[in-house]
Amino acid sequence: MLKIENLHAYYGKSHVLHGVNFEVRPGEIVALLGRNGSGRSTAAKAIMGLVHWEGHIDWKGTNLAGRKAYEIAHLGLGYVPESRDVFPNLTVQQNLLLGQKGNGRGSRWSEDDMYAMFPRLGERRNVEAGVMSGGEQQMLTLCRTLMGDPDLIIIDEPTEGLAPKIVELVGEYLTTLKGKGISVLLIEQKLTIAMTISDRALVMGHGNIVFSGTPEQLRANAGVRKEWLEV
Amino acid sequence: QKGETVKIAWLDPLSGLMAAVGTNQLKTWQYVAEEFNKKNASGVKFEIIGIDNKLSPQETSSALRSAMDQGARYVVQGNGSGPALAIIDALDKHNARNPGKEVLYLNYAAVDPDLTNSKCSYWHFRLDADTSMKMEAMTTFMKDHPEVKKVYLINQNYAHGHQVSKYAKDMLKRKRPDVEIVGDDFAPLAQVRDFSPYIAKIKQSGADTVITGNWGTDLSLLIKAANDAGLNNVSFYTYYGAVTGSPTALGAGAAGRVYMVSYSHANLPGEIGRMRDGFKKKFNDDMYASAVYHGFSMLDAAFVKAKSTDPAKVASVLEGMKFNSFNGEAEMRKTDHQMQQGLFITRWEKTSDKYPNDSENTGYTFVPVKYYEPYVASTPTSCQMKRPS
Amino acid sequence: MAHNDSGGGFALELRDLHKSFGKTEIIRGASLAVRPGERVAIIGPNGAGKSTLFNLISGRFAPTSGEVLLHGARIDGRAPFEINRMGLSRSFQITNIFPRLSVFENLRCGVLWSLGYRYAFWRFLSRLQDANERATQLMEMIQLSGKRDVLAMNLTYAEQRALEVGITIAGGASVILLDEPTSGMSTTETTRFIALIREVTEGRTLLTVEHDMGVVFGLADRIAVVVYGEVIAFDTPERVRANPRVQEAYLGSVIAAQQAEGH
Amino acid sequence: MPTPSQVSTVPPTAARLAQPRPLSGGRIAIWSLFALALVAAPYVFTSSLALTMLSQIGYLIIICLSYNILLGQGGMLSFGHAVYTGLGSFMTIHAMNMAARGELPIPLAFMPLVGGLAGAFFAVLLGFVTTRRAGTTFAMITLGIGELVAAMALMFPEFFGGEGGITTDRTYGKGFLGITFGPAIQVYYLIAAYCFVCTALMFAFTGTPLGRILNAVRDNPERVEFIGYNTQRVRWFAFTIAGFFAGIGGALAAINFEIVTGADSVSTIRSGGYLLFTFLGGAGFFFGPMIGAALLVFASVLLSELSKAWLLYLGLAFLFMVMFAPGGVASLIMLNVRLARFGKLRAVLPSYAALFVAGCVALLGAAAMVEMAYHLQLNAALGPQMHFLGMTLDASAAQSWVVSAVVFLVGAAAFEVLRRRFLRLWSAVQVEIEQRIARGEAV
Amino acid sequence: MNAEFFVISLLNGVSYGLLLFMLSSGLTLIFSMMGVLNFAHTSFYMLGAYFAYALSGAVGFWPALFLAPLMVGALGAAFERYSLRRVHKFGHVPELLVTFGLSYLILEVVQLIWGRSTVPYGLPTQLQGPLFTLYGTQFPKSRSFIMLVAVLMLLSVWLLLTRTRIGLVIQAALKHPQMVEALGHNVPRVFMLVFGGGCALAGLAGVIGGNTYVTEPAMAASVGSIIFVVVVVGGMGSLAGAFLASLLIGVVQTFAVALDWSAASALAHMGVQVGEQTFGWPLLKLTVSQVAPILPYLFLVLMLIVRPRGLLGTRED
Ligand SMILES: Nc1ncnc2c1ncn2[C@@H]1O[C@H](COP(=O)(O)OP(=O)(O)OP(=O)(O)O)[C@@H](O)[C@H]1O
Ligand SMILES: Nc1ncnc2c1ncn2[C@@H]1O[C@H](COP(=O)(O)OP(=O)(O)OP(=O)(O)O)[C@@H](O)[C@H]1O
Ligand SMILES: CC(C)C[C@H](N)C(=O)O
Ligand SMILES: [Mg+2]
Ligand SMILES: [Mg+2]
Repeated sequence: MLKIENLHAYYGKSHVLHGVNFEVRPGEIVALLGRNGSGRSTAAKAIMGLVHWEGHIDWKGTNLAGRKAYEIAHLGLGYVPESRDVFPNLTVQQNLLLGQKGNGRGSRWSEDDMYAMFPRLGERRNVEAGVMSGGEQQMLTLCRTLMGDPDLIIIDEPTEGLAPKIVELVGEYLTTLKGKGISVLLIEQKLTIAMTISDRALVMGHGNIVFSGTPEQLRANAGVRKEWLEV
Repeated sequence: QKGETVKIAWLDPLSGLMAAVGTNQLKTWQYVAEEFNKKNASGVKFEIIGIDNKLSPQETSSALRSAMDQGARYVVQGNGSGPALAIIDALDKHNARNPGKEVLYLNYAAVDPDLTNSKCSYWHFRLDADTSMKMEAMTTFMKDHPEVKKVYLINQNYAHGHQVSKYAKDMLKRKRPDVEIVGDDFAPLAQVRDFSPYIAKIKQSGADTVITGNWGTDLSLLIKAANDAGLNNVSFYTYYGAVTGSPTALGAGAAGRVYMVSYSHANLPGEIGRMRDGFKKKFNDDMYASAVYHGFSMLDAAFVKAKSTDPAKVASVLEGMKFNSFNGEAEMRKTDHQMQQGLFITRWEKTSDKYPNDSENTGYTFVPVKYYEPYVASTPTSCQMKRPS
Repeated sequence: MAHNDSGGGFALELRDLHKSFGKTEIIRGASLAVRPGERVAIIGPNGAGKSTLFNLISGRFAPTSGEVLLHGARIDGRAPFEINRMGLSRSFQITNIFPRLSVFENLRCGVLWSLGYRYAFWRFLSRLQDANERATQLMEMIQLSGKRDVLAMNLTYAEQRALEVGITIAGGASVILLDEPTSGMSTTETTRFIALIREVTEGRTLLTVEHDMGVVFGLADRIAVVVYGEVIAFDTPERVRANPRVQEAYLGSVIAAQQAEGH
Repeated sequence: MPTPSQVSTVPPTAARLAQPRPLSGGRIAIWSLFALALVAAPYVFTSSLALTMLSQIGYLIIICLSYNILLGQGGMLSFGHAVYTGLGSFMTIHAMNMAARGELPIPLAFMPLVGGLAGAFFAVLLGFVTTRRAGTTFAMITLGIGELVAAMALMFPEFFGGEGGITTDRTYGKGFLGITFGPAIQVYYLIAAYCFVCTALMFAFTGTPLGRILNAVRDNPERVEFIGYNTQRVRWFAFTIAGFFAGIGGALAAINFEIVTGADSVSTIRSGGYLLFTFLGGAGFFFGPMIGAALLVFASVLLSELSKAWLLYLGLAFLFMVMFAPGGVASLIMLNVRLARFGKLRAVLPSYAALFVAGCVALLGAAAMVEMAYHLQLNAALGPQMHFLGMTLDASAAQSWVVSAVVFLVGAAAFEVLRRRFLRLWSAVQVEIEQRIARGEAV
Repeated sequence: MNAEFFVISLLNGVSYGLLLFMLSSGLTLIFSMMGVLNFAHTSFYMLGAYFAYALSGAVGFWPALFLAPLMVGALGAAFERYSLRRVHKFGHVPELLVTFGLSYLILEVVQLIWGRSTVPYGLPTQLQGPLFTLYGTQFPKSRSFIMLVAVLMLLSVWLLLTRTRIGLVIQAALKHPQMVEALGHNVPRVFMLVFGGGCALAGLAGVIGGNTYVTEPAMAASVGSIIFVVVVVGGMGSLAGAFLASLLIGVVQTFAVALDWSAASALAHMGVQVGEQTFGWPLLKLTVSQVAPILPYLFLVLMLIVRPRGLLGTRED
């Protein structure tokens, strides 16, 4: 479904990704692991057209080269950034509305589904998102992206700042998404949930994919873990 | 002398609030200079250097310095007593500090009476009639018009407006003690967009006459608001009804109700009439700063009399000199350098065969209703002129 | 800052604190007493009110009712800068530094008030030996000496987090509040950073909010559990972990256990 | 609206204000050069207009620098700086008149301090209310106060002298060693002396604790509260200091012109001018506003005299400067200084020259058309013949328009081509520099 | 003050207030949504008047009423596209300064094309004359038309803000533009449309303000600051606030003109003798009516001090 070949990405003049190749298939959770600064977020941004890149990114047969972020979003890709980026002056509800495409009809998800998923959001739906707690903001961004009804959701470090219990919850929900046929590209750095829920794991180091395999294979491969994941 | 070029620096606004007025006046100076260059008694050639003083006294002093750098020894200015004072002040100092390089200042429109009273200067000559003289004529006119009973004063809240108000009150008290002043308002300069509250107030006061020194949009909008509210039984006595922009605003609605006092009017015949028509034809614009004509005719006469264009010599012959204005003989009064001339009261009316001059293509014009000889409008002066020894 | 241990000898004490935003009551009678020199971790579900508690203590918000005492003196309702001058300093969950100043300048700003330079405009910074030395020292502590003149906004995330803590401890406050200091850091970085925090807060009172159980159990002398605006438990790590209410409200099963063992 | 951190007057790369380090050789050289320039300027530019312009630049440097304490260092966008310069001028001129009447024994040389104290006084007073807020709210309060004071200037002729303003004679007193301050040159040196001292003081200010905390308040006022500082206080003190120097500048203006009028000294237009030109000079660098001051004088005195279309040129210059060099002239200079440090300046010089020539050609064509248009409108009385850079053009002839247009188009096209080429060269050079920095060859 | 005067003044006040709202609605739109202090707003207002003047000569007033705002809006959009957008990333001050530069430019171009004096842009016959007469004072049709248009503007902008997500998109994009794009919104286009729309509103105000009042190069500057007062007093980001503020300022200013009270007269009333010698006489003798036109600024300063978010605003900055 999403196929990336020989991806190079740049911030201004600095060359961050050096020929990345990987693939995400329908209904699959792929974990993209790696240390700080290894380039995972950059790969996500490249897919969404938010950084300058070269190479091939192919989404359901469409070449994404030269497309603007909003066009890519309309093609069915959803993105939850690591920086959360809630819109602080808007209420929770307005934040969710902004995630919607068009009037939201035909989407698999409604606002109420979101509140059902995280009741905390429902309770605070008329509160400005900027005053929400760190963890609540994390939930909000996930839901906001879901509202756009993506077929693939790229989610960057979703468990950061969440209470352990909620982390588990997020894991469960990602599995649910998968159940609904949505693919997930899960960028993580702590192995905990990534190892439990993903179908495949990729490890990134210095702008390259240095390992690709099942979680079990990764668990078994102490060398890769030591060298590229530091655990 | 013959064949000499006389450089005259014109220091007035070409940008800002008064840009339209300044532009018209610069054209007038340039145009009339051309006319005089065709034929004049002293045989000199006039050249106008136009410099934008942005209506600011400080900028005026810079402009003055640059004018002197360019070799101008005559400066003319007319908009605002602020810049006028700045020039007087600067010239007093410059001429005292640089003998042999004197510069002389002709004021063609700044009407603050102080300029020829408490602040009078040997190097300053005024061609316009000052506020008090005009008010003298206006109130004399009212003396003969008993229908003026209740007067409302509305003016801009700065020096000029305060003077108009003050002289109106003083002179009416003297000439028409029976007239009641039913209002005395000051609105800030060029800030008011909507004059209808003032109109409501005028109506409320029962006034039959309004006296205003307003100019520019402050006048246009005042009259417009009066027209809109249907205030048609009140006459407006103005100073600046003919200045760029105002005739357009007056339009048909104000016909017969707006009076203006001035040393000239739009339908004067003779030499000035010829130039005015030529100006109109050339620029499709009204030439209302007729004092410009005085500037040239006075200088020309003085050059002949002094046999020189040197400002120091010219200044001494100008004192008390009599010369031809477009309206008979005029005198530059020696005591205060205020030109003594007759004044007209005119009224806004439809053009006619007799008064055909169409103001700003409105189909209306100011027609003369009364003329006052110089002595009528002459006011005394408190000037203690300091002459160079 | 001199310790002033009157009033029960607590460094920081909260007495029945309440805070409402509009109609919603977020903090509902929180009480807590922290002894000088103690390291306390505050844990609790997202939105429980941990950051809000910090905001109330540090003067960002005034409590609706209740008291906050710093070394026995009432500080509730005071302005942040007054509280800071009394010896309490905090960091922020979302990085809050001076982006257009260099690392060194960031730290130097942090030390100025406590060294008594206040609003001085008649002395040169470059001649303030003590301030410069402290800033240099801090820079070494947080391991940013190599980036002395780099503008803060050009630092990596982890470096910014370190700087955030650096600024917080710069003024030499005796009570330090850190809000999720390790968020966004990798495991190794976290470990190193916790060691750092231990070192720089030696001898001071520390309150820190954390979700990473590894950090919590590695750092804290005692743990306070905040749920729905109340402190439901305040005890040693072992006993808190064993507390079923805490497990139910916060820890969940697997992950916390894993994390706690991971270190 | 500008939240304080968003009042970013400079692109990030240019953000660092110069910081005083102990006097180094280079620093001494720069300050000596500045002093020398101040002393020598009147010998180089000798006309009387040049002298007034130099004097104006002198005190405007003080004013623009003082404005930059607010804008560049404190992130405070003020629309009312003229209030403090103007009131400084008025207090000074009243003081001078009192001194002339023998009521106040202050020699002229110290009058600027009177203005400074007045400026500081009003800044303390009005600053108390304005500086309680930051960002847009601050900007709007200053706008409101600016408008109020400007309106008042016409309402209280007793103090402001109404339309005509207040005049004075600076040559009161006996004079000292033949210095009467009558001749403009003596006034110039008075201004130059103050300019030097004030510049030095304001530069020193950037290196003091208050100065640094002010930067911190600009960047992140909230955090400042948590390191022990009262941000309102910080802003207020800085505002007062800025007011003091503004007052000195205003006083020197009063001495220079010997006249002050309310209508323009305290007007919001004047305040806007300080803002525009401080920015244009470069608010991100200490010396930026000094360039701005010079530009302000060139634009308002010289440009307005050279061309009737000066406002058009000014508007265009603003638009393009802000769009293409938002760090102001100073940032352009610093970029090239950086090149020079890495020995790369020579590599780009030919491109500069080519760009300059092409730019001039385009400008020539454009300016000819603009000037003809203005001539037709404003100088119609003089006939269609006009002088333009020593040429005589017939503004009514199609031919001169066509020729100008062609000149313009050729210039513009060449410029565009060269610009593209230049950009490539530029980025190559920058990459190289970055690499060298990365390799630790920091200079 | 009798009933007649009161009613007339109230009417004047309301209609002036609506004029202010008409002038500032576009600014509110741009200012509250994009955070751009558009100093050229009144220049677009002026352009509207001049365009309408030129067009009504060719096609008549009513078509011009639609065409002129469209043209102004297109110019505004172009300006956003080619200039403002470049500058956006540098922050608010540079944004403000380009609009400053633009205002110079527009003024000069207008003067070049149409000259420096008033142009005879008159009312169409349908709008001439009074609509009704009240206590002998006529109320002109032109002013009623302004009132109508102002209310329509309020309505349409309100619909735009509440019935579409444009407002949300822009506010969100001010904080995190890339995120909004990643959610599928074409942010640059929305910015362009909003800026163009705001300018078109200014243009529309110009079309009808120009012939009701005067069309001259100074018309932009003369309303320049007052509309900022309206937007700020109303509360940034609040359309209803701007509306309320306009009416309030209109009415207050109108009634203030009627009051010839001064501190001096009040003191005299209380039996305190004051005269030219009293300290502070220049201040004491000022009447309320003399300070009426600067009241809005006083209002602005006081408002920002006691309630910086403005009348109905929700945010402080
Ligand atoms: N905006 C930027 N400008 C320049 N370089 C950047 C930028 N963002 C990231 N980088 C650099 O790109 C490299 C990869 O960063 P990226 O954010 O993709 O890493 P990551 O694997 O997501 O790590 P993290 O755990 O920090 O999120 C790093 O070296 C980083 O310093
Ligand atoms: N200014 C405010 N106005 C309204 N509600 C607020 C405000 N500040 C905080 N809240 C609410 O108070 C609750 C507690 O927030 P707080 O930030 O203290 O949580 P937290 O315990 O720090 O959570 P996390 O671990 O996710 O950071 C949240 O639901 C938040 O939405
Ligand atoms: C116009 C304002 C409502 C925008 C906001 N205060 C900001 O600039 O962040
Ligand atoms: Mg990342
Ligand atoms: Mg929190």
